[in-house]
Amino acid sequence: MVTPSPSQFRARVVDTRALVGGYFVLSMEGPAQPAPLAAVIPGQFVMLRGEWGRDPINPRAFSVLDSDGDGRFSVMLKAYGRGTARLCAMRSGEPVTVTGPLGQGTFVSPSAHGPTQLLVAGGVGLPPLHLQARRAAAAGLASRVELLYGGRDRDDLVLLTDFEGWGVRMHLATEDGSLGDRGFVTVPLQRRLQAAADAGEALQILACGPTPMLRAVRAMGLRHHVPTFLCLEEEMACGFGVCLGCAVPVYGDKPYEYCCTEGPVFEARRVRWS
Amino acid sequence: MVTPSPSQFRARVVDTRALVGGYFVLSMEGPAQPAPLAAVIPGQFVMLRGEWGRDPINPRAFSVLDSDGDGRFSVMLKAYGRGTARLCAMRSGEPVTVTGPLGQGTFVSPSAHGPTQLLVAGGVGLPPLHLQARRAAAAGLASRVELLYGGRDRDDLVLLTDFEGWGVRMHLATEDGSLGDRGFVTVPLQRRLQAAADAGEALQILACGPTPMLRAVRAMGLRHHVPTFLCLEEEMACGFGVCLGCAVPVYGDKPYEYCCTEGPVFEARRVRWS
Amino acid sequence: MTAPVRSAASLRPEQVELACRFGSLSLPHPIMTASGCFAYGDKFAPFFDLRRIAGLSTKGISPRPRPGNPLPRICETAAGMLNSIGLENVGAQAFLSEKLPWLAELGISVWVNFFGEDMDSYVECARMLDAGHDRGIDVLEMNISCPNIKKGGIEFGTVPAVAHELTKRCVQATRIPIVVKLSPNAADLPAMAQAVAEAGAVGVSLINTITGMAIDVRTRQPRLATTYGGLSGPAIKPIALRMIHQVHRAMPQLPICGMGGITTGEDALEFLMAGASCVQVGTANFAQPAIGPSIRDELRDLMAELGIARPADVIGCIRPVPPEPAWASEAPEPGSAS
Amino acid sequence: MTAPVRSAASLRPEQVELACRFGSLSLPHPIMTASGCFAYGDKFAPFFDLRRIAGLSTKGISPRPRPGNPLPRICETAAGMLNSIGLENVGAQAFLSEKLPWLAELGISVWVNFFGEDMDSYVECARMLDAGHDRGIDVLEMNISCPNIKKGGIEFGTVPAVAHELTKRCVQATRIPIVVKLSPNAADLPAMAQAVAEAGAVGVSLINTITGMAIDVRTRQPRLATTYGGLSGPAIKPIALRMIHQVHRAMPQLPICGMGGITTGEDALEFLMAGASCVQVGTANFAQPAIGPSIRDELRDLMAELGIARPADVIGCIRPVPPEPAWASEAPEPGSAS
Ligand SMILES: Cc1cc2nc3c(=O)[nH]c(=O)nc-3n(C[C@H](O)[C@H](O)[C@H](O)COP(=O)(O)OP(=O)(O)OC[C@H]3O[C@@H](n4cnc5c(N)ncnc54)[C@H](O)[C@@H]3O)c2cc1C
Ligand SMILES: Cc1cc2nc3c(=O)[nH]c(=O)nc-3n(C[C@H](O)[C@H](O)[C@H](O)COP(=O)(O)OP(=O)(O)OC[C@H]3O[C@@H](n4cnc5c(N)ncnc54)[C@H](O)[C@@H]3O)c2cc1C
Ligand SMILES: Cc1cc2nc3c(=O)[nH]c(=O)nc-3n(C[C@H](O)[C@H](O)[C@H](O)COP(=O)(O)O)c2cc1C
Ligand SMILES: Cc1cc2nc3c(=O)[nH]c(=O)nc-3n(C[C@H](O)[C@H](O)[C@H](O)COP(=O)(O)O)c2cc1C
Ligand code: FES
Ligand code: FES
Repeated sequence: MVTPSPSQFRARVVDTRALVGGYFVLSMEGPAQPAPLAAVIPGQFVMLRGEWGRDPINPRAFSVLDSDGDGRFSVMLKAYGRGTARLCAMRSGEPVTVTGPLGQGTFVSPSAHGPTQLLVAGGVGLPPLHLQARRAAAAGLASRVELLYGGRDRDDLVLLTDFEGWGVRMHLATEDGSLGDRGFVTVPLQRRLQAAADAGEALQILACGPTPMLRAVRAMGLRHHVPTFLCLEEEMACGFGVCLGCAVPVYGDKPYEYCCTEGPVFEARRVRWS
Repeated sequence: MVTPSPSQFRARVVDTRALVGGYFVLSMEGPAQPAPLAAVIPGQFVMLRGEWGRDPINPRAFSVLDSDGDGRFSVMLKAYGRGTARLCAMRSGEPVTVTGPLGQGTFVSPSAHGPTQLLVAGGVGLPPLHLQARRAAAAGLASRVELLYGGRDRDDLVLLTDFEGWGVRMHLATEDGSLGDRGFVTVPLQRRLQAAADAGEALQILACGPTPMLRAVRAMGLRHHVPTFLCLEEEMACGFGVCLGCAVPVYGDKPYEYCCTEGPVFEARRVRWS
Repeated sequence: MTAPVRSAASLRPEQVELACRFGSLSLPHPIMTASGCFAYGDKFAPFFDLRRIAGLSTKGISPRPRPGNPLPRICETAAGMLNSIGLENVGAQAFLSEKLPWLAELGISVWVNFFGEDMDSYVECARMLDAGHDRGIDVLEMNISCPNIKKGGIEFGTVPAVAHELTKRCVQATRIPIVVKLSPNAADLPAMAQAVAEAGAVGVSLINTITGMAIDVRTRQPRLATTYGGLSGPAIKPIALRMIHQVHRAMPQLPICGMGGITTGEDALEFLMAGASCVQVGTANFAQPAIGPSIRDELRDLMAELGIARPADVIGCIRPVPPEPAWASEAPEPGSAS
Repeated sequence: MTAPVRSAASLRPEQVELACRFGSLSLPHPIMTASGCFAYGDKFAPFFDLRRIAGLSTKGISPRPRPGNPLPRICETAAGMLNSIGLENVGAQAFLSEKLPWLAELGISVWVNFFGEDMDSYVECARMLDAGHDRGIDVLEMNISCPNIKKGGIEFGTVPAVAHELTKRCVQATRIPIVVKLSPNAADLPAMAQAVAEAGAVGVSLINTITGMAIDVRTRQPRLATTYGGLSGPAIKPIALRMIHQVHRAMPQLPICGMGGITTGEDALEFLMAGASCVQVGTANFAQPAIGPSIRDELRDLMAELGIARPADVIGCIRPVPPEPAWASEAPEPGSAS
């Protein structure tokens, strides 16, 4: 898939919206014509950095949550360490340096007659799947995607009304049982995979979330012989293929591929995980 | 002079006021009862640091511009390097860590029958002399102090209306001649020293400003046999006498004294400068 | 998006027992303060009750008082600072009479950092400080990385045989246990540690500052009057951890007092896991005089969260990252793969 | 409150002539990009016109392709980062056929960083890359500080005699000038520089990354799969400057390419003043791919402000801080004191 070349540009924070569960949506506005992120594909990401001097030194990667054609775009995040804490504390008007769009391995779009796409999300892994669902809905294919979404408790599941609005079927799970199934997202996933197997329905799994979740989803996909695509996270210094920090162990021609250029989406079978 | 022990406390920015010439007055509010800086003496300083992580690592020293008994105090600064740039960018409500009051060598107060005090100021050296004048005025001794104040141009001379309001006589100088004498502050100082010499008037010089200015003032004070006190700046890591970074070369019992504990005010004659 | 591993067995903070040992020395917890960053302790009394730190290392003491270097003596660098204080100190005699009694009263562990201008004056200093045996000195911390000492200074810190000889003579000169503070400028830290341990040192402190410089491009002069100075602070933490780990792996029985850029309880825990038995906090005291006690509290809370009952349980505990599955040009079949 | 010294003779930016020399090599300005931080150049083409940097050093090339280390390979530290990429590269053959033609077209200075697994494979690599002589390679930058190489790797970088032998053999194997990139883990940098210069190296690059580590206290594992990695970024700048100054003072005629934490034009000027003839920008490229050209512009503007007409005027120019007046227990009389 050929994507536009990445560029580095300055943007300004135009809105910071706190969701429940400690999540934030950070909206930014960069150059409009052309807008570097106008044609962003679900799974693609940006590297963000505020004006915070020499520590931390590197930018941080964030999946694009949404982007319009006029230079406005957003990401969703949670304060985790030094970089995200600073981003969550940003206020409207503050400048951000953005590199993007990054990533060439992205999620394939659903099609009217293709397999149903199960979008399996956890934590800050929601954004690429949220964008996938938004695009599907815009293309009149909301029925071809279903969201499977797990979290610690009901506050850990955000932006549900968006999916509702698009008419996307949802299967929720919380560890404390406060919403949906009690347990991990693998509980509804197992049920859904079983139902499809029983009905002979063709499926695809697209997943993004914490690595332990992705490992479990990968194992289930392999077991059920369902094509599974994982949007991975590796530590990244550059995001555009030069530091070689973001290696993903794979089977195939060579032992590693790069999360930032060849990913972030990888076919589960090819990922060399134990 | 026995001063209260320093403490470290948290304060919040309550006001940031931009003056002309790039100067800022940063007002903060710390604990009120007791207010650590309630009894601050002109020349004393605080070490300030915002929540800016590990770089820069050390706080920065600022002379106290003013302090009331209720925990409110202010400093005056100009964006110079990394620390001051961050402080100038602070907004109301942001937290600051403050250590103070620091410094045991301070300016002596004027007295009704003592020598006239010439307060010689340049740049960000104004605050301790501003506080000295404020205190003198409050004690009904405004006539016992005179301000000699030099800068690059008229915008480089700030808070003049305060001195006017207190009824303190002013001798100004600017390098471009846009206000007062054309030249350095040494121009009105030389004239004033000469006039006093002619009249047999007893003087004292209290000076704070850029080191080149202090060197010139020291030389003139020595030449005219006028007791001269310099409020010095040395790079400080701690501000309370433990890093031994802020050594001031002196004549006397030992080759160095410490700007933060034995100063910041030193008698000019004792300072070992070429 | 890796979810933080929630520890199977978190503890309540009061279940954590922070007491620990440095060789035969017992400490109430692993957090001390470092030489040159804590003066003689008294200047910190306005800020906190000094009994809340496990101990302190004094400013480096020499046989006779020293005035220190010309200025500028310090300058900041990225996440750190350079200093060239010049080992200014009151001298052994004044230390014993004016500083030690107050320190001894505190009841915390007093480590007296010391050095000499040449081998004989090191030995002289150890002998003078021996008077502090039973008067409150727990450890003599011998600083063998004095960039500011002209003659022999480099060899003391970088040549194992010279360090061995120096240590042996100082050990013989005093009844107080000697801990040698190693220089990070040495190429082979384990060899240095072994040399001083075999000479009778009861442990090692590391790391001291790393030689560095900064330049003022406007004056075209170095930012320190001595041109070079010692780099400290968070910037050097990764180097400190590596050196401690190397020494611990080579000599697991040798107690290590670790330091270099510690500012948080998590930093301190990293040092313990790398192999330190206790740690010292240096540069961070300047910005936050009461940081010693807060690092202690943070360490306790973090240990509780991670279910670590005692420091001894994690000293040098790190294990290699588990290997990846072997690479093959074909992915294994689904059933077999995961 | 020291007023910035206003230079007597500021220049207009266009009056500054940035062209400079590294030995016999002419460069349009002193700013290059560093090995391992610029891949093979092509990935930067979307961000800026590569002809705006004076040159680049490629990712380290070995005789045969290498896959690199297991992950995690990088982690951040205070004002810096650790990496253990494992010298992953496409190998000399593929470099010559697939990467070099495109680089040669740019017309900028191409330095090929290279290494081997042992002495013979270093020589083999130099011989293979010799095919790039007259096809666009200006310099072979020999990396002798490979922490990731098992056998002999340490000695190449820290023992002068071994570095001498290695350099001599590689110099004989190729017509392309060799610059040796020294290891900061060596105890005596001037001795290393002298050893490689006498063996025929036309200059030295320094510094490479400094060995460090970081620990994840939650998993109790090192943050890098290889336990140790190389520290780079602003954190190491003071150490880099010191080493460059030491080498320049010892061998003023030996061209030095300086690197280690450069992020601004002022940083670059510090390196020149310490004794570097040109500089390379490494880690900073990750956050800001077009930082090379902006450092060039900042350097030009700063030189103009300070009245520096050419880089050659300031290389190694720093002078000691002037001494203080002698101390005396009595202050001199007013008239005499000044
Ligand atoms: C392709 C991609 C897309 C991402 N999308 C999002 C997103 O949409 N929303 C979001 O909140 N986060 C996202 N992340 C993770 C994000 O980049 C941050 O690394 C993470 O949130 C923690 O950064 P920090 O500075 O707060 O943590 P720190 O504690 O400062 O992190 C220290 C180091 O660890 C790295 N790191 C820490 N945690 C992770 C992690 N879980 N994954 C990878 N690196 C980590 C950081 O990059 C940094 O180098 C994404 C990462 C990648 C690679
Ligand atoms: C007793 C005392 C009182 C002071 N009062 C004031 C004041 O009222 N208002 C004000 O604006 N500034 C004052 N300063 C200077 C102030 O502390 C800052 O150091 C200076 O403004 C530059 O800091 P920076 O972080 O912006 O510069 P940086 O470029 O980050 O400074 C780098 C290093 O140099 C030191 N430094 C830089 N310039 C100076 C200088 N001129 N004097 C001393 N150290 C310097 C810094 O402390 C730091 O360690 C005072 C300093 C001292 C010692
Ligand atoms: C200003 C200053 C003075 C120091 N003086 C000494 C000293 O006298 N003796 C010594 O062994 N170490 C001295 N050190 C080194 C520290 O004790 C410590 O080893 C080093 O700074 C690393 O720790 P840190 O990064 O926490 O500061 C000094 C450090 C600083 C910053
Ligand atoms: C990710 C990474 C990879 C590197 N790979 C190499 C390499 O292959 N060969 C080499 O000589 N230096 C390599 N280096 C070292 C840099 O070229 C440079 O010497 C060092 O990082 C210091 O400069 P900096 O602080 O500007 O990054 C690498 C550095 C980094 C950060
Ligand atoms: S993040 Fe640098 S290569 Fe992928
Ligand atoms: S600033 Fe630390 S002793 Fe004065």
